[in-house]
Amino acid sequence: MSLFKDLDWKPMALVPVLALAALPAIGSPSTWLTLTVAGLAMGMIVFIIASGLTLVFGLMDVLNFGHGVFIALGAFVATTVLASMGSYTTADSLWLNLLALFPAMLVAMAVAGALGLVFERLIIRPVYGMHLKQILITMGGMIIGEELIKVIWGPEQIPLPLPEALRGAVLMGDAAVEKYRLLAVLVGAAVFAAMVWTLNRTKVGLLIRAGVQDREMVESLGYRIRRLFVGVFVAGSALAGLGGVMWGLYQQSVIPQMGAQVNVLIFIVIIIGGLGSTLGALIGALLVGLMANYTGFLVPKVALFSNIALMVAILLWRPQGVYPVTNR
Amino acid sequence: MSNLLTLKGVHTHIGAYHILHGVDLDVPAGQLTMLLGRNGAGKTTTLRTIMGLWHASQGTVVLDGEDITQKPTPDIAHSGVAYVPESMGIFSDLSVRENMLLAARGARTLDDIDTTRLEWIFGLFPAMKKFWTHPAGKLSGGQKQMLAVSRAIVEPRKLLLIDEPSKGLAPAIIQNMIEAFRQLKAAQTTILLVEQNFNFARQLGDTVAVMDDGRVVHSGSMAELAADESMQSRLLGLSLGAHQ
Amino acid sequence: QSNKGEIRIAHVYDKTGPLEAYAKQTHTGLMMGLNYATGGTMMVGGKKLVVIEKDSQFKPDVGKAQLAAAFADDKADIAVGPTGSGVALAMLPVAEEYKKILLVEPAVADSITGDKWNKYIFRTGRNSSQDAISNAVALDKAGVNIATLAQDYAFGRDGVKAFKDAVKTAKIVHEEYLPTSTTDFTAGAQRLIDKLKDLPGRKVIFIIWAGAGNPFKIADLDLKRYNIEIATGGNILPAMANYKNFPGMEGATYYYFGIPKNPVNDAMVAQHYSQFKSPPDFFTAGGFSAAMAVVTALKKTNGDTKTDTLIKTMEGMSFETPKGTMTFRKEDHQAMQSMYHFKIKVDPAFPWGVPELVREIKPADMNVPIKNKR
Amino acid sequence: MMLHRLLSNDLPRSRWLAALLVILFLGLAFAPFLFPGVKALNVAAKVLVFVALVASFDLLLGYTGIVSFAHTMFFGIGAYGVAIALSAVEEPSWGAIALGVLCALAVSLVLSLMIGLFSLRVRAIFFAMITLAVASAFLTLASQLSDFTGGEDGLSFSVPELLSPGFTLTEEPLVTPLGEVDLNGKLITYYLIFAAVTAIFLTILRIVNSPFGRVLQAIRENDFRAEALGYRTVVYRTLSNVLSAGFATLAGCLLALWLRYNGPDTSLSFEIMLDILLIVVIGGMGTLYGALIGSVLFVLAQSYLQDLLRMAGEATAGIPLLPALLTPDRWLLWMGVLFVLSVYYFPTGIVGKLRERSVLAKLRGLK
Amino acid sequence: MLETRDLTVRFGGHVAVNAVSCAFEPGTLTAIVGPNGAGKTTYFNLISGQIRASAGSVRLNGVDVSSLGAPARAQAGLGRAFQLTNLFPNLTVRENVRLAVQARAGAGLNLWRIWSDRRDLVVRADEVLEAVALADKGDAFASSLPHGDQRKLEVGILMALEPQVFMFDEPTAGMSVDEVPVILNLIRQLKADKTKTILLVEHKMDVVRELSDRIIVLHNGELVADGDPATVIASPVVQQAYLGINPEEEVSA
Ligand SMILES: Nc1ncnc2c1ncn2[C@@H]1O[C@H](COP(=O)(O)OP(=O)(O)OP(=O)(O)O)[C@@H](O)[C@H]1O
Ligand SMILES: Nc1ncnc2c1ncn2[C@@H]1O[C@H](COP(=O)(O)OP(=O)(O)OP(=O)(O)O)[C@@H](O)[C@H]1O
Ligand SMILES: [Mg+2]
Ligand SMILES: [Mg+2]
Repeated sequence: MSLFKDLDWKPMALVPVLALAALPAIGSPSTWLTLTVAGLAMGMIVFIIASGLTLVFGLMDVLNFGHGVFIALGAFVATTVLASMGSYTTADSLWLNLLALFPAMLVAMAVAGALGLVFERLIIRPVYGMHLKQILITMGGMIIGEELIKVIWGPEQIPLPLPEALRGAVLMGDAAVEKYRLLAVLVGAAVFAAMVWTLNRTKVGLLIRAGVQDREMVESLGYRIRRLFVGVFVAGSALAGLGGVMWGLYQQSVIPQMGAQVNVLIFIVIIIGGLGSTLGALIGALLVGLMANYTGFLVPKVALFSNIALMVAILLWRPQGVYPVTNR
Repeated sequence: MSNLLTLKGVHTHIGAYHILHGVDLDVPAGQLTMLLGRNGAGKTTTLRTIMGLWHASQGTVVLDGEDITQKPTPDIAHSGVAYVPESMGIFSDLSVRENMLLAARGARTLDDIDTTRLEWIFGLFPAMKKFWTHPAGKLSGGQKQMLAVSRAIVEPRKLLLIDEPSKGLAPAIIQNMIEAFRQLKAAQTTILLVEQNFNFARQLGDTVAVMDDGRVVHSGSMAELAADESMQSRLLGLSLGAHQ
Repeated sequence: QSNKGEIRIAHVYDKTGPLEAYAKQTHTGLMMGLNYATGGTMMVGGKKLVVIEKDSQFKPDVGKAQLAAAFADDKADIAVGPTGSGVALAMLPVAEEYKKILLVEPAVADSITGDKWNKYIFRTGRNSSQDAISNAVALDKAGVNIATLAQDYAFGRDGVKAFKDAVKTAKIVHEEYLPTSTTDFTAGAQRLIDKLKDLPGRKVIFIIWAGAGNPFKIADLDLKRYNIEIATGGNILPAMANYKNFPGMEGATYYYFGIPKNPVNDAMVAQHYSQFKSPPDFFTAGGFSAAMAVVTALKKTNGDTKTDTLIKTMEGMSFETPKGTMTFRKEDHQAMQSMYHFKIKVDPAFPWGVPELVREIKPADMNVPIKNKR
Repeated sequence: MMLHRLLSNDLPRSRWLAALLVILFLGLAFAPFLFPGVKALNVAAKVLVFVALVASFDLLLGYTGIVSFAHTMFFGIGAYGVAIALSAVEEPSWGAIALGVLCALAVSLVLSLMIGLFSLRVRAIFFAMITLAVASAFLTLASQLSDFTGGEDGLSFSVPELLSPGFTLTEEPLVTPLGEVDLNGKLITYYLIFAAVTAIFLTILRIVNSPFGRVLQAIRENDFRAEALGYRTVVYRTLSNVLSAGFATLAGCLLALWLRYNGPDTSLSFEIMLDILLIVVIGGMGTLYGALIGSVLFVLAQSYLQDLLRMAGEATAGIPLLPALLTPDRWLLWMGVLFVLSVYYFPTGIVGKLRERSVLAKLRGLK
Repeated sequence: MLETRDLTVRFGGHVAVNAVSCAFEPGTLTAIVGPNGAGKTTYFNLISGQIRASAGSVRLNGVDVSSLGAPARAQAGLGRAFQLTNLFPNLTVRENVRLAVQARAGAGLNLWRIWSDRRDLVVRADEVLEAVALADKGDAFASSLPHGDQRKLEVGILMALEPQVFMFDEPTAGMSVDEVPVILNLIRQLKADKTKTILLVEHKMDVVRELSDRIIVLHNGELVADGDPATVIASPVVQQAYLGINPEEEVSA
């Protein structure tokens, strides 16, 4: 996935183009600014929850419909961790808040990753390369996971209040931007950087793609592809866990179904991105975020279909997504 | 001289089918051994069994004094074996360059690949240089074959298992490849070569083993077989003069 | 076909699926209620009360099948439930087919006691109109500009419509409908702000929202700048955690355990604490009320479960509930009941914003339209 | 021979399988009398509808190798067709039903054509995702057009006299040793559905065993090569897409007739899509008999799992954790487990398994 | 008769086939030789419509078929076997051939006839299997065949298609020496009835020498030699660029 070499700028242009196109339609610059910044930030959050799937679905070619479970799990773990840190989250000091937030994120990632390990072994391993069965078995996994969450945390919604210092908004002139979204942007950028680095500066990306095409050959070349796949899957799950925390905090409450609710959304993002391209996924996520806000402001009815319309439009333009990684 | 690789009474099953019925095979170190035989004789299966891609249900495969019968494929590769499958196993989504990079296990990035060796390969197979950044899937049949072989020799290995490298190659390239194998042999590389093209085989082989119906039915020196027309026709059905 | 010595009550409710949490409360309430109403004997007129649980899984077709099975196979005499309005609406015709009473609790859609109603349908739960009207009463003051924010489907639109019909003096300046799946409320919020910010006087955004998504996020856009307030009805306790951020927020609720002062409620709260170490919630009260209705009726008929007799008895019947006295209105069998105008107070003792009673809105104070034709 | 023709020479090819099929067929044919009771009849009817639905999907998935998530959409169109038609008219009439069915078929035809043409442009996996998107869009649409479709709440409606529960052939229910069966409209509806499903099933069976069916398989295996042989894969793919959509629509109509209700998640939900997929896998892909067996197993499991769990729960009461998992409330958990296990243990589906056994038996026989 | 006029295709900057004009008479077998990557397979792809030409045209019996897609051209009588074996892996060997027979019979769009009623197709399929010496393997899955047999099946499918123009792309590659004659005999028979146009890509010079009535040489996508076997093989371009008296030649391109 040559990102910076033979750089293909068109898709990247999409985001600013969309934003600028919306400006005249919306009129008031301050409103436009609010919507745009919020949309981009939302895009970043979406990117975080989708990032895990770019690895698992995009590169490993595993149609993991169970991805949502790791998101939900992450969020629920966060509720428990943050609850145990009471004072830190309620204190009105950004540092204390973050001090509570980071452990929560780490634990969530760890737990989700651990579950990923089990999931890969029990659910995924028998069905590598078999899309249909992947859909079914991962859906099965999804249901099981969701139900187990109900067994552990109960079926009802659990509040996940934002730490004090992250509530409310900062004003840019007449435009308001939620503080939390700014944090989301930072986290998202970090995730993006980390992924781009590992996939382009190491052989990992290549190996996964090769392994998907011809596992036997990769092993014959002397790589323990199985181990690699496990590793990547765990990483993907951990990222989903992180995404869950971000999402839960954004919603300020978590329910067992939250994973299932975002599933379709993130699949759309990955498809737009071109199955496995990190940059593609980012662009997809940002577009989704912006579209939702613009249509939501201009013609709320259409907002319902904005994502799907977006995906279809993109696929008509580039039938394999904006940055096709493989010609799968 | 000692044998680098030894198969003793190897039986292999594929699903319900019993394919190899006790293969005994010696591959002398530093030599080039030809594995000949009709279609369906079991040559490919033998190579796959050595590589650990099928596991022998009986018998032993010993590499350099170490029993590798039940070892997983990557470990076998790590103990210095390179494999060129019959179907070439090209990663068609990846560029030629990326294919080579993966084959060069030691290299983290292209810069780590021994350039002189790379130049040597380019000398043998100019097309590799020409299409260095192309998607490997787009290569021509012969070029794919070249890439498959190039991958196996991009780094020095103890043992090369090569399944029908000459198929689809133009005579000129076949000559280069023969030359290449000679040089590798000179560098103490042991080679086990499956081949249908007898002319090719004749020029290269030191020792030869002929398979039929999942067994090795003859093994000896190439010279001997090359000399004896009747033996050829008996073992390989090499009848029509057209093919000498 | 009568089961001698037994009275079978089928509780058909969405005990699995998205509404699981609500449904569980209802069932707890129902059982407590039966227990309380029969003084722990579970006997009425010498007959034993037997409760048959059926799971409608929040699926209308399943609900239909389950209710039919309950009546035909399990020979239930009367049915209670379900949780979701869609399910309830699908179940109504079944009651008619089998000529048995379905006591709807807590499904809220107006049409249940409206145009989809048939004479076998009663409802102890409040309907959308009651919700909306009570909220209207709570907010309806001169010089107030109200914008509504609701989900873009039947439930939301019904609610807003009822609300509008009930508002007399205040001005409804804008109705905002967002997809049920909305996660990012920025766009909606902007539209609301643009509509409200330049208006004079008090500005309120009235939220009618059920299920996923957190509409209160609009407050994160710092509405105070334009001194815009937020108002909404009551909800289950976990959902009211959000209310903590809105001290002083006003609205009307169906039930909060701290509000009604009557022996039945005291009994329920005490019982619930001793059983679950937690206060009863929204739907617990509902289930309890349903139980009270059933038992009161059966006592009157003294155990006779003939449907016609029951209908005759229940029409116009009054019965005690945790929310005080309810009365099944003759015309549409909707239970008339009190609602509570509240104001949110933050109390560190509770993880949720505590609704303090401003005033009890008596049935008399609300004229709830009759929407069925009989 | 007659039978051979009916089954288009596509015989079970396994004694066990044959026996099983006969049992199931007879079981369904006499369900109302073998298993009296409303619930049982509902289950049986649901099985029938699913047989038709799954068979139609297998034509697409198992034989053509197209993964589409839009199948429930056509199922829903059928159901809504009948539902809307019947709730529009004052007096439910057969004419209304016919009209509903025809309109539904027309809509499905157009949509499936359009979707079919998509399969030219994008790769399999993208096609799957697009259909997923389209389906969910359609779902939203259905719940948005509430004054037309009844929105989330759906439509309850009544059916022609002959089919309605009110209509009874005899005053007294027929008393059989197994229990009472009332001979009413429900029963008639059941047999109507039974007949329709049988017809649909045999038709599809014939199609997959026609030369056309063979080409579909070829395309599934290697479309590039099929093209090189002179088969226009586009035409075949689209046609198979349209056909399966059509049959799904019919199945939908039957569902609506039976339930006398239809709503978004009754006929359109993604859940049903998954059920279909699972049934295909349990039964065995590319074998229509799998549709029959799978449907029976799955629908039974789905309908009686909770009762089973209730018993299990009571049995294991006392043991720590178990009751928490074995309550009827957690039945979905066990559905999930069923998903996983069936993929584990039926890689080739039940039909595949049974056929393997008989093949191996033959091999042994040869030795 | 088959004819290509200025047939050209570019992939990005790279011209794989460059303005090749050539006519092929029925009853003759033309061998196409050239270094790896010369454009032989691509030339076939262009004729049989697997890829569209950037310029130039393909004419069959005077009719321009350039606008047609692969299926139409196959129906028009342009048949080809593939260099890299390309079968229906999970169907039996017999099924593989039967599909070709059926395509020939044009029965594909029949939805109602029971497949197995078409005895004629079955019989024909078995004849073909007989011809390519796979009769005993009819019920094996194509994927389970050893490489050589897969090559035979590849040829068999083409035979079953009975096209007017046969394009063989290295039919004997990887086929064991004693099997080769089977295929060669098949091709000889095709030559024998004088109506078929046969194109053969082959690297085994002995085979080429023996079978071909005419040889054309492609090099870097261009037609560089055309004539009777003896002279062409003797020509310097073949001697150098192809037989590799001096391999460096290829790099210069
Ligand atoms: N996946 C498989 N399933 C069943 N049988 C197989 C499979 N692979 C190979 N065989 C059988 O094993 C036998 C040996 O096959 P193998 O490929 O080793 O022969 P080979 O000597 O390599 O032939 P060739 O020279 O044509 O490559 C053949 O009879 C073949 O049918
Ligand atoms: N789809 C494609 N995209 C890009 N380049 C291609 C494509 N197909 C072929 N090529 C290039 O065109 C050239 C000709 O390929 P072709 O397969 O025709 O060679 P060939 O003569 O068949 O060689 P061989 O004897 O090895 O089969 C090769 O260099 C190949 O890399
Ligand atoms: Mg082989
Ligand atoms: Mg070629």
